[in-house]
Amino acid sequence: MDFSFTDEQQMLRDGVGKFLEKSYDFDARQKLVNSDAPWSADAWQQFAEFGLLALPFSEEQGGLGGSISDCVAFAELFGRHLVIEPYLGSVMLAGSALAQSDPATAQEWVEKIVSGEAVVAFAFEEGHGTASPELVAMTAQGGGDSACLTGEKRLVHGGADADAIVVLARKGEGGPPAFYLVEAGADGLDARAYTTIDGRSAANVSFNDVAATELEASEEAVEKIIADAIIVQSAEAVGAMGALVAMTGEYAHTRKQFGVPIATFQAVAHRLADMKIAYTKARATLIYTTALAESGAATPRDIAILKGQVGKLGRAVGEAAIQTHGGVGMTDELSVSHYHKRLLACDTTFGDHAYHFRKVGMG
Amino acid sequence: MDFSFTDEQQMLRDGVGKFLEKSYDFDARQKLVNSDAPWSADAWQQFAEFGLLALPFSEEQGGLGGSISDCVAFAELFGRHLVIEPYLGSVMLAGSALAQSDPATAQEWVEKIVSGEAVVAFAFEEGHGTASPELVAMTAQGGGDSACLTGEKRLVHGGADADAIVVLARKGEGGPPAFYLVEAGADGLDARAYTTIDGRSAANVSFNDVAATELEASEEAVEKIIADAIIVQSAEAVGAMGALVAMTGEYAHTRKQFGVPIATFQAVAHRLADMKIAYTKARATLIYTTALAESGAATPRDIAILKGQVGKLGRAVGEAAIQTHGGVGMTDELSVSHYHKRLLACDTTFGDHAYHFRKVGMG
Amino acid sequence: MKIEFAPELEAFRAEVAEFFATAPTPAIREAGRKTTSVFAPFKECMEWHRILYEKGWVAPHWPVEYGGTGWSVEQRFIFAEEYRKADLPPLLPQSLGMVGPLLIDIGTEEQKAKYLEPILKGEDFWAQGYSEPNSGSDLASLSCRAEPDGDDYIINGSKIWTTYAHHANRMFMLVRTSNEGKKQQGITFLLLDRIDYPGMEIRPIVGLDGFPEQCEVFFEDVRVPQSGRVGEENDGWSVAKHLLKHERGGGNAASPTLMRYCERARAAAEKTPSPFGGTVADDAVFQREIGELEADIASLGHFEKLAISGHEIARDPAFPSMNKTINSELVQRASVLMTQVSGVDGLARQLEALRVGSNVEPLGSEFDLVSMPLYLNSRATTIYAGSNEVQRDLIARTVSGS
Amino acid sequence: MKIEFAPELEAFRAEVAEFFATAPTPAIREAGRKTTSVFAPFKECMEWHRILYEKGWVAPHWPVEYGGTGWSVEQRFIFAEEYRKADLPPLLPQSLGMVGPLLIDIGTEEQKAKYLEPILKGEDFWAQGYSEPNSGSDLASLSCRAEPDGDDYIINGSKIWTTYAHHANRMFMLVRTSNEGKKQQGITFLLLDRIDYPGMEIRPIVGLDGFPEQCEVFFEDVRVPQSGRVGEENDGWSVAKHLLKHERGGGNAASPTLMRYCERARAAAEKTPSPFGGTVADDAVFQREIGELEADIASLGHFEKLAISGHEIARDPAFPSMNKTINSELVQRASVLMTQVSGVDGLARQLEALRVGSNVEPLGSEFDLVSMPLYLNSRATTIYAGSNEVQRDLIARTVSGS
Repeated sequence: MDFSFTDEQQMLRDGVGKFLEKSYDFDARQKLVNSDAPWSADAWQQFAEFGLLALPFSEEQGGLGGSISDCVAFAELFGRHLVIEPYLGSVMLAGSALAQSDPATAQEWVEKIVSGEAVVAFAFEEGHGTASPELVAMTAQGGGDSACLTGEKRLVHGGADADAIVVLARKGEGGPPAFYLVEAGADGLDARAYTTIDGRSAANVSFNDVAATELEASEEAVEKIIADAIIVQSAEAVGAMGALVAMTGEYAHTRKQFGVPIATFQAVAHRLADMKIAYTKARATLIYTTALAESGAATPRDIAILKGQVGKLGRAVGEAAIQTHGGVGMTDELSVSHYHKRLLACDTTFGDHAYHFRKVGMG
Repeated sequence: MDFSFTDEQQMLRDGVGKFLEKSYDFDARQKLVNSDAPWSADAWQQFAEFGLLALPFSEEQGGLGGSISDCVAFAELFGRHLVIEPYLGSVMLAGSALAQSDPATAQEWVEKIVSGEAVVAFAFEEGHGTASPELVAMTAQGGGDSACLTGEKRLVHGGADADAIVVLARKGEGGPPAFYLVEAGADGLDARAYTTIDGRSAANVSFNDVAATELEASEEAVEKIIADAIIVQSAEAVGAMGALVAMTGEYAHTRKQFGVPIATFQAVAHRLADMKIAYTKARATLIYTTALAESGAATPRDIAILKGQVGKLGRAVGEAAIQTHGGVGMTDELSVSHYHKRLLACDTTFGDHAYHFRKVGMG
Repeated sequence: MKIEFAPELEAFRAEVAEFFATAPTPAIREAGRKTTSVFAPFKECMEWHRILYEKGWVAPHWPVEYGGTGWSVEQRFIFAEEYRKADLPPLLPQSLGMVGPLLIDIGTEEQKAKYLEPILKGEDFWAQGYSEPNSGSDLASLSCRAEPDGDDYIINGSKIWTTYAHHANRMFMLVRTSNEGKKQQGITFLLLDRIDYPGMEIRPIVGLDGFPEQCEVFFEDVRVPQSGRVGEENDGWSVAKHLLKHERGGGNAASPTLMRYCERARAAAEKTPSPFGGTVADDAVFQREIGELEADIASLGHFEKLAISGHEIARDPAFPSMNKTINSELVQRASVLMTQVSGVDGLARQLEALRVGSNVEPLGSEFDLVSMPLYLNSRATTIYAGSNEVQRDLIARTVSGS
Repeated sequence: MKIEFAPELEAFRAEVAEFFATAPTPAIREAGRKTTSVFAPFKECMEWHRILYEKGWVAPHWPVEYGGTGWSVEQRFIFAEEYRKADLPPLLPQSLGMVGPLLIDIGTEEQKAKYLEPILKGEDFWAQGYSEPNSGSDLASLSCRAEPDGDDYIINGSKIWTTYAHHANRMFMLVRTSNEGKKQQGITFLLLDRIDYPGMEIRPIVGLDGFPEQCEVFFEDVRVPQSGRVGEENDGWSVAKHLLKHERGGGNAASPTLMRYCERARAAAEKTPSPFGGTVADDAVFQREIGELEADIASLGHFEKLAISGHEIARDPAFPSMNKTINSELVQRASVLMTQVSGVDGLARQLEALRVGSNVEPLGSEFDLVSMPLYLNSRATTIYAGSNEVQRDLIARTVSGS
């Protein structure tokens, strides 16, 4: 049993971390968020060079055959730096959906994703949020390479800028959830773009009789792809939590009120303690669940526990960080609230903690 | 609009308060709880002399025509002194059930209750607790003075020692809830006596074809009697909360650790603040709901809010009091834990806070 | 102990409801629905202020002789309830709720004559200059300095978290006039007739919700007349404490606003499918949670009503702090519930659609448009006006046990 | 990062389960089911201790050379899980979990030779004499005094919250041997061979649950040999801190016990009608609550497994305090849930029915018999072994941010 990152993973972390420290500090990130660009093409290129875009794909597909713990290793750093690039959507979700499908088109897209040539969005959420694949209502007509989609998907990261979109929809009325590929610019496709509270480019995408290609996928494959994405998203959230704990601790030791650092007030100290406890619990569950998934032993209950815990604890850490920072924690200028908004977004997508806890309780 | 106690009510409070200070201090109370007596006949006699046993009954019935706020006025003191006598069961519940019924037998029992000659128990709760009259399952066969009861009632305060028991049961299969009078020693009646965690004598009472007299009661009357009892029980709980806030504040200012009173530790100070907030909220809701009830305007939602708030906040105050007292708060010797156990009992009977909050939420 | 429900109250409720149904302009209504803070959009809010002034209803909590309404507790509650049901923008508290009542209590006759009427009429809007970058919870450590110079003071320093200073035309503030003795001594309370004195600079601060609600105000050799002083020089701390009583005690009850948030959440929940089947409104867990929240809001309402009626509860020295603590934490809880109902539809940043008069359609419903900004903005409620940590310190001091 | 699930683990699980199904006597089983504290009923607990000793399984967390089992992390967890599933009484921690590991770490060879085997065999039971009436959270202020006298110490003073002192035959304690310097200096750690030295008096304290679990121990000119000292004179504080690491870090994982509470609550909920229809087990609100609790217990389990596997998490200086805080608060939450399922059936005080070997039938189910005493007793978990306030102070000190 080993719960530590391997030397290779540690090297990857060091490399990605150094790049982000240098080129993706908070000011640069904010400039990017407030620019017209949906994300940084430079950063994306750099991710490609680190091999991140190839990581989860098999070597036959031009990938590196990486494991889920490889992804977790650097995703924590993505969270620490509030990275806005659509890694989860393009690589973990759309990429994995394409990679496990037979059609030649799908394989071509995988190659483009791996090389960084194309970004593919992933359309999953419907109104108010879609907690799990079994709740997807959008239904495809037809199949194979002449499928047809009608309906709306929300919160599609990169949905207005991607080169293609992989859509999760039901295979005919009452059918199982399956993946469909739609190319950008397809007739009947309409994306309303916006920026999310956590700084990502997203779109609500409406489909009006849009031509699509069905991707082969078993129900298990769909579950597995979503589960892996939840693990990687959780790693991002845990990375953001760690950053908040550190910066809040530092602030509390620097900021003086009543002539002393506020960390000397027990109410503040105990809040710091609770933040550390929350972060430690979330990280322990992230690491253990990653190891389980790596061994092929993670159950839906394990994933629900991870998603629920990270969602709840992340929110709590964010709120505590803002309260401890006081007024400056309420500003757009400081990074604190941006971390909190990222944590809120992580909690809310793929079902919030209330949903997942209840699933755990249903046994 | 007046939310203060009248001069008369204040006088009653003073009188009852002085008596309890003198004759019902914690040591005396513990001696009583640990004795074979189910309650103090002396105290009961004294309650009769104060007019408490006659208070809620009309003057035609030998009562004092008191109002619900009269009862609340002294019930807070019952809570402050952890009184174990079955006032709620015998006077507020059984007594009121008898008082609104026509049969001559019922009126005779009212007179005996008023004079202190008899104590009548009230049997309501069934397995695991019965949150409201609509959930009563026990069903009476027949009616009038030849009704017949079979089943079990739990947590009947004074159930093994009372001179009679008023039972809430359904009027035939699927019928509305109604009251039935059973005399002590009736054939088929069996009481298993015990002491509750909060020091009261109670019994689980089984009925095996027991002869009973049906008491006239509309469904509204049943609801009203339970609602009034909930208000008076809430007053007891609020009285207990007030006592805990005061004694915990005093302890925190006296007890020293690390060379200073523990009240100087912000974690302790903030807990004291939260206790006071909880107590103040509970008391505001008690007083307002009492005034509403006095005006005949209290709805089931108002009662549910009171019961839920007092239950939840009482528990929180009790737990905070124990934590602040530390080890000594865990002992049987100090009163702190006894207050907490009374608050737990108040929360648990007639539906706990979780039940009532959900009722509020159901709208 | 009794509540008298006079029959004319229902007539009063009808009168109020009728007025609220007819008097506000569409823009005022839109501003009300799009209020995601205790501070409503400025322009429409002041428009509405002036309409209420014309009606005579702008300051129910002021004494009648100064323009109050002389309503009973029930009337004030009915007014507040109907106000919230109509989703109208809450009036800004700085002038009506803070400096106005303060001047009524301890202003000079001259100050009253000069300032009260423009406040009522909505001609003036006052900013509050208290906090400084290094004096937040520890307000008494403030260092923005005023040096006497003839009949004037010369002010140097800065203020922060000055809400809507960029909209204000006047400002009340605390300045340091002496460094001797305890830090609470040596503070002076000043009224500034203008907010554009030479040497003053106002910089809005963008908040985490994307809106510039707060400001920094910088003073460089700003000359203001000493006649603007309230109370004695170096006695401003007791003036500020007096004012804080109004700020924390609240001239207006907060529970109707909170109950309205619950109503809006319930209405939205009725249109939202639950992942467990049916609508969220029918879901047992939602009912359990909103029921607990509503019960707690009801308790705040009881507390407020007792206080307004003159019950001893309002004379507890901890009353203002308890009121502030309960209220602020309930706002946060209510807004969390609202964002839960909105789900992913709350994750879009929609600054333009939120602007009053915008022709951008919201992405989800109007409810989804406001829930997240309200949640984000409400994180401030436990920080401002004396953080809840400071409030709990104050409350604890009143629990002596003997 | 990988978990190896060796096939032989299932065989190990079967072996453990088989042993637990056959080895305990009926009284031991009953004691396990009736355990409402971290401290199981003494007599049956020690009986079971001796059976486990015979099997060689009494101290899985001890080094093999001292009688440990040498199991892997997974084996230890499987052992703990099966142990709890069989509802067996937990072994008492004072000897096996505290003084034993301490002596293994820093005892003299003589002390190890003398004390370790009787602990393993269950012949000795050690009481822990730390707290004093005026030294609770502030343990270092203790004043129970030991004066050197020839080869002995003469002890005067008292100890409190000495769990099961009335069952113990030996005792380890902290005494003050000097008043010079900081209060942490001048403390000495002593082993007492007997608990019935002349001048010692033990008085049980009845707890809020009605049971005498704790004791006061009084010392009047009690003469004990200096050879019982662990470490140097006046250096007992560092010895105690070393031991606290074992107490708080926990040789044994707590999560299987907590998960078992949930299982018992679920089983009881299946038999309990909900006021909203169906059983409590099927109720959405119950599922929401137990789901959250189980998820949190799962996180504790992950934390424990990482720690046992040697992950860096266990080297965090805040680890013991975090472990204690998380564990104690989860015990309390689990017990609250249990009492909610029991409802009014938890309100009867049933001391006699709870006694092992009692022939009094419980009033409700056996679950209802234990839920309330467990809840009441668990209020102590956030107080003892360093209150959670003290733990949070310690944790906060490790959050420096840089």
